[in-house]
Amino acid sequence: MKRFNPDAMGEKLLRRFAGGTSRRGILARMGAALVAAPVFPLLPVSRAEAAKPDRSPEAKTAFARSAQTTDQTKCNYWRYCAIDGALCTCCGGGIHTCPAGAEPSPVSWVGSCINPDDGKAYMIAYRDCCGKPACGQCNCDNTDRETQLYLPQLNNNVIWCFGTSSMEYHCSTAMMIGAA
Amino acid sequence: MKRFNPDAMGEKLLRRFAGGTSRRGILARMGAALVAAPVFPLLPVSRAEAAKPDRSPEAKTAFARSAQTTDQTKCNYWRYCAIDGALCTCCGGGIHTCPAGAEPSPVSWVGSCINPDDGKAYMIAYRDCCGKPACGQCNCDNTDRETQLYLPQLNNNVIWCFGTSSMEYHCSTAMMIGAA
Amino acid sequence: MTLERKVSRVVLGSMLAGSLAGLAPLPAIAETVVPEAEEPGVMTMEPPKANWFYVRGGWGSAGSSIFDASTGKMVGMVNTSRDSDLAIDPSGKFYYVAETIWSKVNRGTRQDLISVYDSKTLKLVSEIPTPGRLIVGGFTTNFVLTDDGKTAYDYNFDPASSVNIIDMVKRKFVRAVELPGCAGMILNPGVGFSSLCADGTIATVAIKGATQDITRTEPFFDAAADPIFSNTLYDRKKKQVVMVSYTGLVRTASVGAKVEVSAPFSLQEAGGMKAADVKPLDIAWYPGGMQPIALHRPSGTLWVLMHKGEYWSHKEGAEEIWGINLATRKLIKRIPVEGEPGNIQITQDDAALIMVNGYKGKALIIDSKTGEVKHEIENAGGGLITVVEPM
Amino acid sequence: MTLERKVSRVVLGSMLAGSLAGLAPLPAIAETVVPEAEEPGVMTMEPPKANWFYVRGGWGSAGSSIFDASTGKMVGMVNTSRDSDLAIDPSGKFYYVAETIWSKVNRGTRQDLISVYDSKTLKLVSEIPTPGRLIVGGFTTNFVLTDDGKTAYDYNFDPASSVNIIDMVKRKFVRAVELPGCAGMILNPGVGFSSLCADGTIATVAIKGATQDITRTEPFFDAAADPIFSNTLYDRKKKQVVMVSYTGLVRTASVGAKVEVSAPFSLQEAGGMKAADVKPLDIAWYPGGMQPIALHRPSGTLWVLMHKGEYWSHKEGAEEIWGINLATRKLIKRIPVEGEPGNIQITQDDAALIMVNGYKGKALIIDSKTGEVKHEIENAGGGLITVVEPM
Repeated sequence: MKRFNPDAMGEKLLRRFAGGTSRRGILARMGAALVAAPVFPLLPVSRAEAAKPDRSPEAKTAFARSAQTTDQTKCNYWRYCAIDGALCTCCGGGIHTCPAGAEPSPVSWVGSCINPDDGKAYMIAYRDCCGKPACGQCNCDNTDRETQLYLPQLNNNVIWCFGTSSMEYHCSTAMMIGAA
Repeated sequence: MKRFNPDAMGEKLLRRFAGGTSRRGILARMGAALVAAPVFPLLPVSRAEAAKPDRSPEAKTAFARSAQTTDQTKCNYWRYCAIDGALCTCCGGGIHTCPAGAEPSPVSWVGSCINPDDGKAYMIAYRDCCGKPACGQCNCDNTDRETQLYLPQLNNNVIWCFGTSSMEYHCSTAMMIGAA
Repeated sequence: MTLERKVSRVVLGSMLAGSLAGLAPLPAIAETVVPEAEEPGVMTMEPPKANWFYVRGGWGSAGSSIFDASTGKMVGMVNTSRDSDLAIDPSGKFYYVAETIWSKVNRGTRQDLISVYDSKTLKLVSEIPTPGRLIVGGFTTNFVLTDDGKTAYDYNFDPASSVNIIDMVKRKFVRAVELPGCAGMILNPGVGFSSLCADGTIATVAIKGATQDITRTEPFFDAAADPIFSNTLYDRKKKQVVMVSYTGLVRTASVGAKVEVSAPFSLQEAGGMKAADVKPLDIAWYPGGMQPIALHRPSGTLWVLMHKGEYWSHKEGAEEIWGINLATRKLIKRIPVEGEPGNIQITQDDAALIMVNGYKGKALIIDSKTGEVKHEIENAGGGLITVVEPM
Repeated sequence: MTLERKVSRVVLGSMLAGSLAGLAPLPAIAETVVPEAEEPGVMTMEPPKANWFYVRGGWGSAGSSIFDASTGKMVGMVNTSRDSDLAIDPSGKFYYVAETIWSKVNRGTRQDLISVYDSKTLKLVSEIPTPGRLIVGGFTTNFVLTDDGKTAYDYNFDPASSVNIIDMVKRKFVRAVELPGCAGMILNPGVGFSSLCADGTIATVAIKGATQDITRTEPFFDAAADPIFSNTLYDRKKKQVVMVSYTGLVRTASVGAKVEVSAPFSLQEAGGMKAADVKPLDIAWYPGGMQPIALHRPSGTLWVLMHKGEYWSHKEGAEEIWGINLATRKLIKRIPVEGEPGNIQITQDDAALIMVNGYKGKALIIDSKTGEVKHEIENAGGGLITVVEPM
């Protein structure tokens, strides 16, 4: 366990970035988009309320009320609150691991899902695994706080295979990023 | 109506062939295959019986017994006794006409089907229309006298898009060739 | 090669099929009088018609089937490779397909292009390379043509937002415009285009030769809390866009150098119900689907796929289709519907026939005036539905 | 690029996803203790295992899913583009995919090749161009590897029959052998390969450097009246091929310079019934499907998909699975089966687990000893099933 510090993470990112990678183009473009794009809350509360997100049972979505924490191969596993696609856990991969031969996208869309065990909201990165044909197993389409193309980080229709050697979509993982 | 004379047709073919077309390669290869391949009867009777095919009701297949002559968009239309694929009549084409943008294959597999109106057997060429994605309408798979790959002219699994600019399969037509 | 020469070669092919038979030593053949052998041919199409639906085959599909709304029959298919976008030339001469293909199908070199198909022969006539596009499919607003058909706007996200401008007369990519924080295009004749943005505004990109000015409306919606469906509807005659949000707020906006957004009204209130909101546990009728709204432009009627449920169910298929008179802001018709469709479209003629489909690929054609199901089409396709728009 | 370098770059990507969040001004984030952020990774596979089924996704599908027979779980996928053929390297190091791809997906330049995938990483490691192949899919006999894995035979039909010989050590096409009137390959170690032919014989192509001798058996079946299913089964240890005809005649043949075909026996007679014949109106149990037979080589048991019907129903799905002891020529087991499967395969281990699937894509894993359905897998794929063969 460590404290999640987005600023430190940004610095680390910059250091690595300065080291030079072939993904520089992607990162630079993404950065530009983020800087230019307006900021937005990650839970469906108005900006004024963002500092105190309501996590009472009454504020839980239908998905959150029925989510479980034990089976990562089911659509109602808690992290999958905004996933769209085949679960990599059903395709020979893991919750944050691509099946053999697939390539994790360096960028992803995100969701904020409530873990029923502690009642807290966490930020989940839905990282697509790319470069193989559609897996076809365990297709899920959950839409908590899922938005439209003008908020692409929160849209689950986009094939997030940017910067991979092939953009063919295989499956999606659900990586824990931190508290939301 | 004219008399079907396979020898004359062969001659005509040769004349046209001598005229030169870009399909020369295909035709030459096909010709070689046919010359080298053993001859075979087109109805499932032993060679000794080929001269007198049995066309009594008792000799009719399940398909032939229920075939109809009025609706070319149904799988049980009499000509479709050995068709496999989407009926072009359901895809914007006709019984011997490809839908717009598709290209008829210059070669085809064949079937011999009984027309219930006159009780006679006719030879049908199942000519694939190629160069467009699968039509998807009216998918049929009839198998009267349909054989395996070593008798490719009587096999309906092969995509008969040889000599077309794209081998993508769109749909199949059923052209009347002559009496069988 | 001309079409005529192709046909003559095809006739030769027909002979070959005959010769196959000829080589089989069946004495019966030479002795029987038979109908004249048929010859293969290829259909041509009429130009795009007002009562045609163009239906995408769903995820991974490579074609858009064209169905005649009056007969329910398929009349042809446009090649639309996976996650491509289809646009119909306003003059009716061409179909344009913005697509992304790899040199080795599942690998190799990426190629982004607009493929041009002749609308009568459906043959590929040209390919226009572009610098890139968003690979998503399912959105009407990612590839749009101006009213005169001379310019195409093709949305790109890589993952930064931009719009490629293509000269469709010269068939040439012109330039890209950056569009940070916004996505998709709403036509804005004489100005350029407008877009929905993450800050709750509509941005307008006024194209001025090689430069552009970008202006924004005041924020009028919350992009995270109650987003507007990206598949907005544009009325070319009224120069007006119709937008619906997840809760069912309907807004119109007149485009121009300055975009004017109307006050919203609630779909539910239009039907005499309580407006829906974003809170969980509140059950209400909500709009939902991938293409949840259709606009019958001649009558100013908005048709919306509606389902009962809780908020954040915006992709759920419909139980009813609601017809809303945009002028009176009243619900004028509720049509129950089977199969949980996620896409809706309507012909822009007087017949006003609705098509809906769902991910299983079955489509229904429904008379919007009576609610009667006129045709059920199996395997029609499960994706986006396009119609010819009145100019 | 090595795998390690790729992974380190991926970690960088993970940081980016974090940074996305970081840029959103949520005070809550910086104040909360949270689990350490996870990092993406990529699995590696074990070498091909005896209890894995490789299942094609059916017509138009681009992948072969690998299922563990004991758990029914998917463990990976081999990229197998539409109508390609998969072969497993006998040494277990590679998967070979004979495929045909166009430079622009639905158009452009045709490319025939054998793609070589590392069996552990499932990454593409090489591409071997070939002069062509039959685009059909669904047949096990169109692309085969010799026991030592050094030579591949790839069937071509264009539309004349030939076989491409590929040196899999040098990864290079060697030459083509014409094969008029025959199709598919039966392995014939030390000789070359044999093939079923339209004249009712088996032709044997003895490869001798740059030339070959072709010999034929006497005719032993009627290719038009009672064809043998092209998907014959080869036992590498016994050097024997097992064949079943449409009426259900079972024949074995020992390969070698001279191929010896056994006298046939009837599947129906093996079960104490009247042999089926080719006449209409006679109702009998017939074999049927695209891949209607499977061979458990260790026990010499043939498993056949059977249905009740009339002759010329050879593509019909099964109502029962019949187990035949090839040595005693007796029916030893009848297993009723749901879903009208058209493909069957069996693991070559002691577990002897059967998989069947149908065009709808659902697969069943069945214990051949008890007939019990062990696993039902939705969307497993509707196409050909492959297993590792004992050498």
